[in-house]
Amino acid sequence: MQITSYLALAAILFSIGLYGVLSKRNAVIVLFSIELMLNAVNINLVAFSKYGLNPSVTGHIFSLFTITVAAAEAAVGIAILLALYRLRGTSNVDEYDSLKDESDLQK
Amino acid sequence: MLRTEEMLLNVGPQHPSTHGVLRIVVKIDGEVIREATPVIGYLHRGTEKLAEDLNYTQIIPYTDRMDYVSAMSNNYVLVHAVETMLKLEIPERAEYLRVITLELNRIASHLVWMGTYLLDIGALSPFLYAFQDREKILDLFNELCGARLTYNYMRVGGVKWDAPNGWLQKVEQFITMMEKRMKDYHQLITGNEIFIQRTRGVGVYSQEMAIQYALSGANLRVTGLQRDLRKEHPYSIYDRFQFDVPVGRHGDLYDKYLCRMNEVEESLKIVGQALASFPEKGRVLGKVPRVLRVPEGECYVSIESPRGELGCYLVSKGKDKPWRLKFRRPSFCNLQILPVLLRGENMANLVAILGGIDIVLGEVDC
Amino acid sequence: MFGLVKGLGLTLKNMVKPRVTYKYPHEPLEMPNRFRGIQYFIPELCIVCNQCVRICPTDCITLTGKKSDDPNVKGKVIDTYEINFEICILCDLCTEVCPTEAVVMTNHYELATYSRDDLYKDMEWLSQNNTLVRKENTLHPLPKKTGAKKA
Amino acid sequence: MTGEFFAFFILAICAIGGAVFMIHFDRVMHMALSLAFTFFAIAGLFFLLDAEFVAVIQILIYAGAVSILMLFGIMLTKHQEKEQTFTRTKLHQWLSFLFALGFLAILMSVIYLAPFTLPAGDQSLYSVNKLAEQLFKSGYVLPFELTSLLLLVALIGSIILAKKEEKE
Amino acid sequence: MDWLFYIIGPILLLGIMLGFVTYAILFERKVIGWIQNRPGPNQVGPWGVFQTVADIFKLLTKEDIVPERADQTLFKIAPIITFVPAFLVLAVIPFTDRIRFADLAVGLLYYMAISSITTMGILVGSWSGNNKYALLGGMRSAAQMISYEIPLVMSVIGVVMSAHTLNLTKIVAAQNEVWFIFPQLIGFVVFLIASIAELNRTPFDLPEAESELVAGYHVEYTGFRFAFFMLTEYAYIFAMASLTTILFLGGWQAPFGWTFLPPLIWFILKFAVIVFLLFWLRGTLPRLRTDQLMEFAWKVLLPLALFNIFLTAVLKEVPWIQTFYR
Repeated sequence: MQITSYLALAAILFSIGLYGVLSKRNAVIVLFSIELMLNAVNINLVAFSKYGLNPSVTGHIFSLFTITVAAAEAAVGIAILLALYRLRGTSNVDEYDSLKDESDLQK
Repeated sequence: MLRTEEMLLNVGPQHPSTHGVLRIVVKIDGEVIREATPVIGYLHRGTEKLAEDLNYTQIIPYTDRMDYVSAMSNNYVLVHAVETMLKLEIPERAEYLRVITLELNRIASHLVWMGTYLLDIGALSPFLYAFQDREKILDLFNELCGARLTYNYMRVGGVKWDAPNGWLQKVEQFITMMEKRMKDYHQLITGNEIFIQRTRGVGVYSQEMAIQYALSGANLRVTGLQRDLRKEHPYSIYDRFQFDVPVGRHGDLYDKYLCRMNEVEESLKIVGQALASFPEKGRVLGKVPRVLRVPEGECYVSIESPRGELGCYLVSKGKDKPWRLKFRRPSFCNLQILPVLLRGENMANLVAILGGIDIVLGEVDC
Repeated sequence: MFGLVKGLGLTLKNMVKPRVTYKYPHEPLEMPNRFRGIQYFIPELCIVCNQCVRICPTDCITLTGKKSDDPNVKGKVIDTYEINFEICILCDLCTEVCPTEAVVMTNHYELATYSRDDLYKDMEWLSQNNTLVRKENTLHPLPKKTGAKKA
Repeated sequence: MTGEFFAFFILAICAIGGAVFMIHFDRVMHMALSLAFTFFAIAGLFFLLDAEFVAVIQILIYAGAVSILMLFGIMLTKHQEKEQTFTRTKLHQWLSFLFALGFLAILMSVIYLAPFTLPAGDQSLYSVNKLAEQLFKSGYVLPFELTSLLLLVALIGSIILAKKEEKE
Repeated sequence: MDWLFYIIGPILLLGIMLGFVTYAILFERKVIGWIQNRPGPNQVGPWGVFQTVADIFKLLTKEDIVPERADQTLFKIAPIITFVPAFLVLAVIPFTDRIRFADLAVGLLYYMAISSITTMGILVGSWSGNNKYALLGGMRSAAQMISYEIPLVMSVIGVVMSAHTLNLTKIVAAQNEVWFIFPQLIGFVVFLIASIAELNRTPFDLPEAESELVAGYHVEYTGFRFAFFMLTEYAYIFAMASLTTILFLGGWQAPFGWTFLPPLIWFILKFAVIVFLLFWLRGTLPRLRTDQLMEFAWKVLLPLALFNIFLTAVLKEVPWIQTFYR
């Protein structure tokens, strides 16, 4: 087994995530894609921890931190999404282009 | 709470907790009810209209089917109306039998309420326990009048049957047994923290509101108003018995439960007193004409049924059939407050509040 | 917490109590004497007074009479007598008004059938339904009979 | 062809398949599920890499919690629309596809050009006890505690964000 | 012969689990019947022993209905997503020191992780059926299971601290002298309550609250798909009762050195007590409300579990007492 295969897999997943972020309008799917990219990074971390220059458990620790941060990010992301959805009635990122509440603008 | 799409939910007519064929159209936002509209009429049989074509004896079996959980009170309110119009004198023994059966039926009805209510709340066993005790009452009735649910027992001028041999002793045994069973219920339910949690402070309404919505029975008394027609306008021979009218303090569902359980205890007291002073001999059916022709006129009588003020409005044109017969059904009147109570409540409280009102669909739709 | 524990104690106590279930289909239920079951009709006693038909709240009884074959007997004798148990509510009023107690209640309650036609019971069937007949009948509502109490 | 390679192959296909379907499906619910499937496959890869603890955490957090959070998010917002409404224009799609492809090409070339021929670490290196030792005894305690702070802030923040305004 | 064990073993375990589910359902109905002074099911076979078999047979022969407006694919795979984790968790449970399948170093966490997948199956199943009652039930279920997972995991941390391991076999070995139910009493209570909530059983059976939501998340399911949901529920009872036995009741270890019974029998006895407790509770208690349920998890159970962790950490340093916490 080579580290190359893991890195390649991570690269493929990362690129799929990247494509998703760039091409989708729906905020939920953008969030999905970001999670996918984070996971790809995790694969790298764990793979390096086993096949890296200094095999040690440090990579695991880093990936644990990443997972924690990603979980926090997902929670906040969904919360922001819900708040925006409530405000705008849509979950399309394209339409989140105004910094002001549109209901205020109409007044 | 998160704001979500409002959802229209049809609770019923086939739903485990609507106690029959009631349908409630609720608009819910998440689990919070925004609007609730009861839709009734799925069990409408036109009893009042049918009655216009039947003579007074024939109406009695129809009244059995209105509030089928406490058919005795329905029987009684009809014959009471006719007797009031005819100014009949009812034999002593018949009055005692009426009181005993009415009160036993009240106990049975409250037991059904208690069991099904706990089932709504989610407890399985009290239902079975309550039905075991109710079964004993039904057996007593079966022995007395030959049916367990549709008694057809009261007659204009008295009752149909005298008590069979040994029946009164059985009632006495039942009372002593029931007093013990009440302790079990208090042990199982009254102190149960989850039950208290579910019912304390839920479905509260003020006394003014209860009066505005013409609530009656335990639904009214729970707000602290001591109004019981057995005390206010004593009909039959209720003025001879000593009993209290239990009232609630908070007007919530837990008080309703306590109120009804106390009523069961008071009913047991009444039956005990009635048994103690039961006349030795006497007829059970007074002198009534062969064909009942009620004199022209109208009257309204009301009694305290287990569910509240059960009224009967009778208009006669001197024939042997009523010209117009109208029942004031407590379930129907009490149900009117439901939309107000449900607004803003949790979905789980829907069944708790609906159950607390204690409706019988046969009576709501009549 | 204590309330919950007390409740648990009660249910545990109930686990060893005797069972109350009726073994109904295996053992028939004993009904009391006054039980209002399917009617038993005695054609010999019927005087074709039509009172049961008139009192029936659901109009489920139909009867016809005919002239008696015996010329000595006055009045009619019963020809056909049918009760439709699809709509009969077993209210007991027919037996209550019958002046000769030609129709009385029995303790039979099994009315389940596979066909609605079977619920239409004719005179023959009703007159053969003669087991477990109610011993005492109701106090008669007629004023002249009210004194004769049977309880 | 060793068992390990075989397992890697299957899991990699699952992971990539899940990711591709995630992009491809036209209902958000299906997307979320296929993403959860990817997470699951990645957890399997972690097992393969002797990272038991990370794998279990991956399942617990990603497949268990984050996916369900996503499903909640989907249920609470409206998603009747299909593919047409939530992808951008054709040109935009093609451009992003080309960009992602180019990025992948660069990454791949770097990966395959790099001289990675290092031996695998010994399995005994990766026990849970070792992980805990490393985490708590060699300087990661402060970051660890800070993560809990971060989680707390995220918890409170998301509650406040998602909470309904009282005025309505 | 080792590989034979790993092939036949799981099949055997599946058989045992199915047998357990069959008779657990019968036993539950019997217990509730006894509580309610009824004999319980007694018609099919002597003492009603074939009642559940007949029920399962009925479910399997029933028409398989998929609602027309349902999301067909998800509707069909949701029972599988729900059931598979329920069986997967059994892999790490040691029934005795010899009868076990995977001796995972992170066995406890594995259980928690895998069992959280079921929530997803329930959520998907409830959503795909396109039924409002089911959706409400699914939402409740997901919210409840996620909320109660936290006190559940927190409550066992005390055990992990005492046993110094996440491996279930070693946790049992650590209870050689004293079962963890005694030093970890708070943890045990929290764990028991949270596990009942995880199992969606009375008094926490809101997701399938019959009187409110008709049947909860599986309203639309019929036939064998419905059977899968039922199977999942009881498979989790099997798993959770086993886990409780292992974590707090000393697993297969005999109390007071009463080794006259084999370890497996001791395990089954302890396990049966937990299962009976679940059924007994169901026969007695009413149901909580959603908001109370959440409040209970976050305001009562979680602080208690945290307090338990703190207490364990402190007591581990107190002389003499620390022998119980080791």
